[in-house]
Amino acid sequence: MRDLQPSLNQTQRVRLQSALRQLHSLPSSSSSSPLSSVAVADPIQVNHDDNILKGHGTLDCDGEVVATLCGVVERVNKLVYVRALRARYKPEVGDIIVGRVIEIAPKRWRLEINFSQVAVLMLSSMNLPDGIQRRRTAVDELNMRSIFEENDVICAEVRGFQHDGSLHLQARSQKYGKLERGQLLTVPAYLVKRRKQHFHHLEQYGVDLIIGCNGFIWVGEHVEAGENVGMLVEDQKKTSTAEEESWSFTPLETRKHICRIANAVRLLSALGFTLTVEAIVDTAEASLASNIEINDMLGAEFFVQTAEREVQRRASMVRKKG
Amino acid sequence: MRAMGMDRLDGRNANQMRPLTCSRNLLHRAHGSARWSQGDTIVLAAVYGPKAGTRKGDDPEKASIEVIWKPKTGQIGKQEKEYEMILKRTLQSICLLTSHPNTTTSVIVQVVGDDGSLLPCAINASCAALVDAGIPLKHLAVAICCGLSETGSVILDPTKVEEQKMQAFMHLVFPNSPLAVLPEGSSSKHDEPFEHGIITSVTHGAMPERGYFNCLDRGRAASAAISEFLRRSLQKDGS
Amino acid sequence: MATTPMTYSPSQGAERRQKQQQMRRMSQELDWKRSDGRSFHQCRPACLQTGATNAASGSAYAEFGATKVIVSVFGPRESKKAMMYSDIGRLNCNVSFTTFATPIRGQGSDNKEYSAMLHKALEGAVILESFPKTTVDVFALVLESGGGDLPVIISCASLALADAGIMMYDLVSSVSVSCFGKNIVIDPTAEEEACQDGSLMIACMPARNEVTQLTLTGQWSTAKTNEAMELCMDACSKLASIMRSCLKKSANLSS
Amino acid sequence: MVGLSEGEKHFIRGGIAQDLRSDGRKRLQFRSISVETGVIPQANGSARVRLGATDVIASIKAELGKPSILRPDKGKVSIFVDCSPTAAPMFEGRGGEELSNDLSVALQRCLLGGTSGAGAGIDLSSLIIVDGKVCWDLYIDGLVISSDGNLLDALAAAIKVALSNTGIPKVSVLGASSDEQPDVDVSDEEFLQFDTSGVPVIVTLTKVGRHYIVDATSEEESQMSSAISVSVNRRGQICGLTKRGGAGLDPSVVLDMISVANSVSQQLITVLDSEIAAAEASEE
Amino acid sequence: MATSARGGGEGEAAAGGGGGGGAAAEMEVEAYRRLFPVAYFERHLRESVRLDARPLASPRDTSVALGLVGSADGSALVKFGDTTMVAAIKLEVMTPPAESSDEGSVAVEFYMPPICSPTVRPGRSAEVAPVISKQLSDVIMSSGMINLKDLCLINGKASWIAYLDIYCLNADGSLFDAALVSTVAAFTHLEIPLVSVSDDGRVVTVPGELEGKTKLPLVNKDKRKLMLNNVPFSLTCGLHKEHILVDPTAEEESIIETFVTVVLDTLGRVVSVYKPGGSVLAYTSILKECITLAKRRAQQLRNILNESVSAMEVDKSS
Amino acid sequence: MEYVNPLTGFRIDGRRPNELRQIKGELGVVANADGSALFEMGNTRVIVAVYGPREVQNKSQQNNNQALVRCEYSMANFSTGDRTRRQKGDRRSTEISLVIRQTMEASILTHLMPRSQIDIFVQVLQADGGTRSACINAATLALADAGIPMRDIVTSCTAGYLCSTPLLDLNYVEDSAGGPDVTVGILSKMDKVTLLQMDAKLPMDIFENVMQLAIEGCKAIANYIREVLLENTKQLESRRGG
Repeated sequence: MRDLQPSLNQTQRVRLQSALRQLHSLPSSSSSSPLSSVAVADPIQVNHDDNILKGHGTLDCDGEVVATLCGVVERVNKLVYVRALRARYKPEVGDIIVGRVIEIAPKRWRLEINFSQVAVLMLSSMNLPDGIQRRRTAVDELNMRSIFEENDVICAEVRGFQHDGSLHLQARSQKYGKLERGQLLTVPAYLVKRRKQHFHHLEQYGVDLIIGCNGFIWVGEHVEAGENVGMLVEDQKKTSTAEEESWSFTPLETRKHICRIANAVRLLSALGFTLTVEAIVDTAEASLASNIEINDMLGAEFFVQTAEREVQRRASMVRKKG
Repeated sequence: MRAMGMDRLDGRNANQMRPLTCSRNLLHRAHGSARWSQGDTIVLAAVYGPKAGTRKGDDPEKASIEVIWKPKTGQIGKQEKEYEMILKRTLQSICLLTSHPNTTTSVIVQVVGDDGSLLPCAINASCAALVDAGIPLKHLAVAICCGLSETGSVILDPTKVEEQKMQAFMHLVFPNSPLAVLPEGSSSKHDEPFEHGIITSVTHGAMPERGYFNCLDRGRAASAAISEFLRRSLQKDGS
Repeated sequence: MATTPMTYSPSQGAERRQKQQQMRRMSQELDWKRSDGRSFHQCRPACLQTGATNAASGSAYAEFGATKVIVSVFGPRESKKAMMYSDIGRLNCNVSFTTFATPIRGQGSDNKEYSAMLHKALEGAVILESFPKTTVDVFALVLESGGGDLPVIISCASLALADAGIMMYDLVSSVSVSCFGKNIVIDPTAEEEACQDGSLMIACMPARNEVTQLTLTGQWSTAKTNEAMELCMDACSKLASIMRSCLKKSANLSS
Repeated sequence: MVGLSEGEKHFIRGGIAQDLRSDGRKRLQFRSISVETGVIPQANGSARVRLGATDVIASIKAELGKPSILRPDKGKVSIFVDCSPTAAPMFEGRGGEELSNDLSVALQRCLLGGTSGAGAGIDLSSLIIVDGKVCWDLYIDGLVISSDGNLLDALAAAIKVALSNTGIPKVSVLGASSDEQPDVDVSDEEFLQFDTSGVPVIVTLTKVGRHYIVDATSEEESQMSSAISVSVNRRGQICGLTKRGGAGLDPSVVLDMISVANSVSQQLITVLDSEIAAAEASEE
Repeated sequence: MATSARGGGEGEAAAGGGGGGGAAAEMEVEAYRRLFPVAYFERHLRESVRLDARPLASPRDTSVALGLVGSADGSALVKFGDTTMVAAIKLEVMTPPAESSDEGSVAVEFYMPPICSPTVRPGRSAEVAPVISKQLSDVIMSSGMINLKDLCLINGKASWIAYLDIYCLNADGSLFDAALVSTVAAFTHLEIPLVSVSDDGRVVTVPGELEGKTKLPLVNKDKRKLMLNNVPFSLTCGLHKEHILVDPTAEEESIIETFVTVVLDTLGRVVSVYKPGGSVLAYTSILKECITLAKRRAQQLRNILNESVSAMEVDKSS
Repeated sequence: MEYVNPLTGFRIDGRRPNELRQIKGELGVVANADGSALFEMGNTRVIVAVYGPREVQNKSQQNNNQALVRCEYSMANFSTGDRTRRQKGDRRSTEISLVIRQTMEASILTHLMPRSQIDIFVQVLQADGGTRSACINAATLALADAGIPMRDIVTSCTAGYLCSTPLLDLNYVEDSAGGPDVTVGILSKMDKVTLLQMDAKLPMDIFENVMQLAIEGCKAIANYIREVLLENTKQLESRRGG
């Protein structure tokens, strides 16, 4: 998300520079060291006698292994590959993703998930509202739009590639489904690390935070899994007068939290820091602590502060290690 | 202009046409093609199709014909658009449109040389090209240009220079084959033979009524000769 | 032929310029006579008539002073361009001028700006839900441009829509004013527009007291804006009643 | 353009109703605005303005021309806007044309004043060199590099900044012959600065539900029922107004919006002034 | 084609606008008319009556109104039944080409704006429009209706070019005939402005009030009206089977395939016999018949035109 | 006119014959594009935005074995010295679009992204000679920024021949001098030429020199571009942290 470039004053610029320099100098905890970064067409050192496997982002150019991407060289015993940074999402089976419905086709929804193609969610690989397992009838097919319609934001799991090369999703669980009453943020996929847990219910705020592996992040009002909000908003569509609508609005307190979390995400992604639930909550808390207005979180000062805080955090981690 | 019967600038007499040539199947891409020349007026016609589908607005029950007119130089203007329209309507009237419903046949007309009587030349060329492409026709059509002088005398197949001198000139198209089945519409109530009917008439310049009908008769007479030539050249290539 | 090299209209230039400067000077004074003898707050007589062209599903002809406009409405008919799923219809507007509409012979091409403005003025009034997945085409032709063209086009178009039986929340009537120094002059003529200090145009649905389109150019104090808007709103509702009676008349004739 | 689910729409509407927008702004709060001048050295004046992810460039070019017969004592100004496909794939080919036209028209209406030239942001008579013979033609070009809503305001701001950064070459008339075109000498070291104090800014109020907001993002714009763009100059006079969106507005609401726009505009002008100063400082 | 293009989406609209009658029987007739246009049409012909209840040989009622476009130098509105044409002439000054230094010229353009028919969409014009433009200018020229020398102002220096623009406001058949009448009418109404030459050599108009006062030499004091000699009028006949139908409507044009357009001038000369193809062959007898019909029509049109002229003069005087 | 000073051997803008103009590359200048870059060669300044790889918009163009690469080149009205309001899609821009597309396609590993589409949108802000080269260089940066796999770094540069001297990287004045100018695009590592354009006559031997000069230019640019990319990668990685 590069839409956030606060205009820094002189001192702030200097502070930011130094902070970033320190980050640069800190030995990164992960296996990769900045030295192993490559640009397109850079050679990758391998000793050919132990027959290595050339993985993603590499290419054999007359006997020499070269990178086809800008990224970091990773070696897993025999496998050598380039881990891309800024790029579209690379799906892996079992990934939790957040996506947006762009089209309703026969027996399937087609979703934008920041991949090189749209992903497919079959009606059959989706729990019906009534939650009963049964064969899908023609009626179900006609009512697909009542489950998800165009532009709906939904959360699902990567099921895998089909023989025809298309990417399929599944949502056979209560925790998957339509997301409402919140906002969707998009960040570069490389800032999201695959983890055990991608759904986070932040009790203290009553906020749901879903960090999709594809870089789509959902921040919204908390809903109990399986409790069907779908209908709730369906009603709103019908509600005529603004008054009636306003009853169902997210309560201001929760909204404040949602926006704070959201801005934390915006900020971190603008700084290019990894988006873990901890980092996000920290940032939000920090802003509260040094009581900063929600909107000012995107301002220059807090921008720099966050950078500096990150330095300390990592420094301390290194100390723990060593 | 001297009295009729006298020689014309190029030594022809009033009733004489310029030498006709017709060659077919010159283009290999096209399904049918023909080159028709009357003196220095030369037209090359190519036929593509029938291809599936008709343009929006045309009747899908019938085959539709589209004509594209390529002038010798420059881009197409109103004159060319008019030629296209006349040509299209004329060819539609001789084709069996019902035999290939919902198809489009395109006729591309390339003007190679223009020394008067251009439209008739183009019509003859396209007609030959249609035959060459094996498009089913009700009957052939032959076109001729007649000029009417101030004195009322009629000359055939005028050159460009002559066209300008004329009080009026007209392009006429006649059906050629008495063997053809009578299409509906030309019912026998008329005491004239089928090939006397006019398919197309386009006139330029004001003239007395009498003059017009003179031209009709003379043109009709001459058309027999042309259709004879046309049939011969078609048979020749056919065998 | 149409593009014959270097032709010019003799009535161009100097003489018209003088007229304008004259007009300009006059308009600077507090009190001056309008060329057609109207008072500042008096509109031109409006002549409206529906069913001008029977080829269309609905049409109307409007004549305000020298300004003559004809509008036909086609449809609802299948949309030309395929749209993605939507349960509402499309409103498509096109405004064009005749070559002889303006004092200096024009190209007679269609006017993108006016087309867009017309669309904006009408879309709020037409019930798009009433013809899902189809298109209603509103085509306007300005036969003669005598000032206040756009307002006339808008009013005429909504009349044509009504004539075509397209569902609307209300008729849209539109009026514009020019300002000269201190004065506000309603429903200006072409030469008045040519030297106005500013203009304000309102298109509204009088019965609902809603402004569907509003444009303003030149320099206006807030107070003056209020005055001008009131003036327009008032004139709009008057115009709307004329339009209503016109529709009633045609309805009676047909039955 | 932006597809939003019912849930998101509802969330946005709610935020506006509760005066807490998705990015934490209040209704009448602008995004942080950043200004850069002289981005197009080849032009007489230029500026780049960023509002969040909205990013536009304005350039001013002055060329010698002939005044129109009807206005011999004034120069000519024309405004064109282009939407670069870099901003969004939908602007590819002719895709951006409609929007570009709308923006151009709106800007012309808001900056060029009435037909008599009254209330124009730029004093046209300052562009005249020889009455009826030679004048400056000012070409104002806007280019949308990246778009996230509120393009009109951003463009107007960019133009205002660009104008303040514009230098018009000094011109001396040589052949002062009455009838035919006089020949002039365009100096290439001496430049005249513009008086840009009168150039208005545009404030667009986007109405969502019962309330209206300034500087809407494209997501918020997708929720608009209607919007009013008012151009206001330093003296708080209205110099132009356009309405977008179909929904009708009660006249009283319109007047209310105008007065709000008026007050907001004064803040915007001060912000711009400081930004201009800063930008020029950094340029030197 | 007009009718065929209706139907479909417009069905309900037509039904709604069905004169409010809405009787079931009427609906059935409407449906039959849409589904089997030819049969419906020929059923009528057998009774030798036409879809609009006209006898075969009688044209629609025709009206001519002069001078309704103020911004033009000459203009006219012509109606053939529902077919409506507006023709307007604007005079501009040009330097005549060397080869015809003492002549002016006429530029004819025929427009079919989208309002005139459901088949025309904005952007691309109907393909018949340029053809009709061509036919019109051909007829105007070959009839010698206008003596181009009358359009000369100053030999070799300046002459008039008459921009004749004809707009079809409602296309319901026989467009060429209507367009031609509107052309003639517009020229009859044409008033050449009084002009003089300014010192920079440009030709400028002298406003009425200034006449006499101005010191500049008046160029065309005596040439203010255009003399029209042998005016052409036309009639289009549709040939269907053995029937001849004059002045066909759009609906008829969509069914009939063969048309003959005859143009005659005041001297009874044939200016044009125009038959572009068509399945029905035109025998001499048929052509003769068409010409006779055309003569009758020409006379009729001449009278209508004269009435309109006198009508206009009446308004003027009153 | 003298484009090279016979005494000093310097060019009008004070460069040596074999000297490039000041070049500058910057990544991520367009907010919502997948990849974007700004590239400057002297006063020539272009922005490129890359969208995709994404779902093919027009199904009929979809290719099941490789990605569909599209390119649109547009010039800002103010980009040229004398302001001209040009229509989109005129012959020149269509031609350049095609050149850029083909040159980039030569390097993109399209077979890795079947059934997808990559859009390269080129926006010229200032044209002062060598626009196509600048566009190609910018496109390379933008594609890399979008993380689109490429065989190699594609760079381009022009060279001309004026006053019997081969000149590297012509600016507008030199370009419009009417002399021959050679535009070369190379795959820097593989040392292959992917683009070679010249519209003029040149003796073979001189042509070789000029072309060689251009290639040298390309290589210099390639090194610079590589640095920009590597620096950016390191930044991203170190910021991202463990």
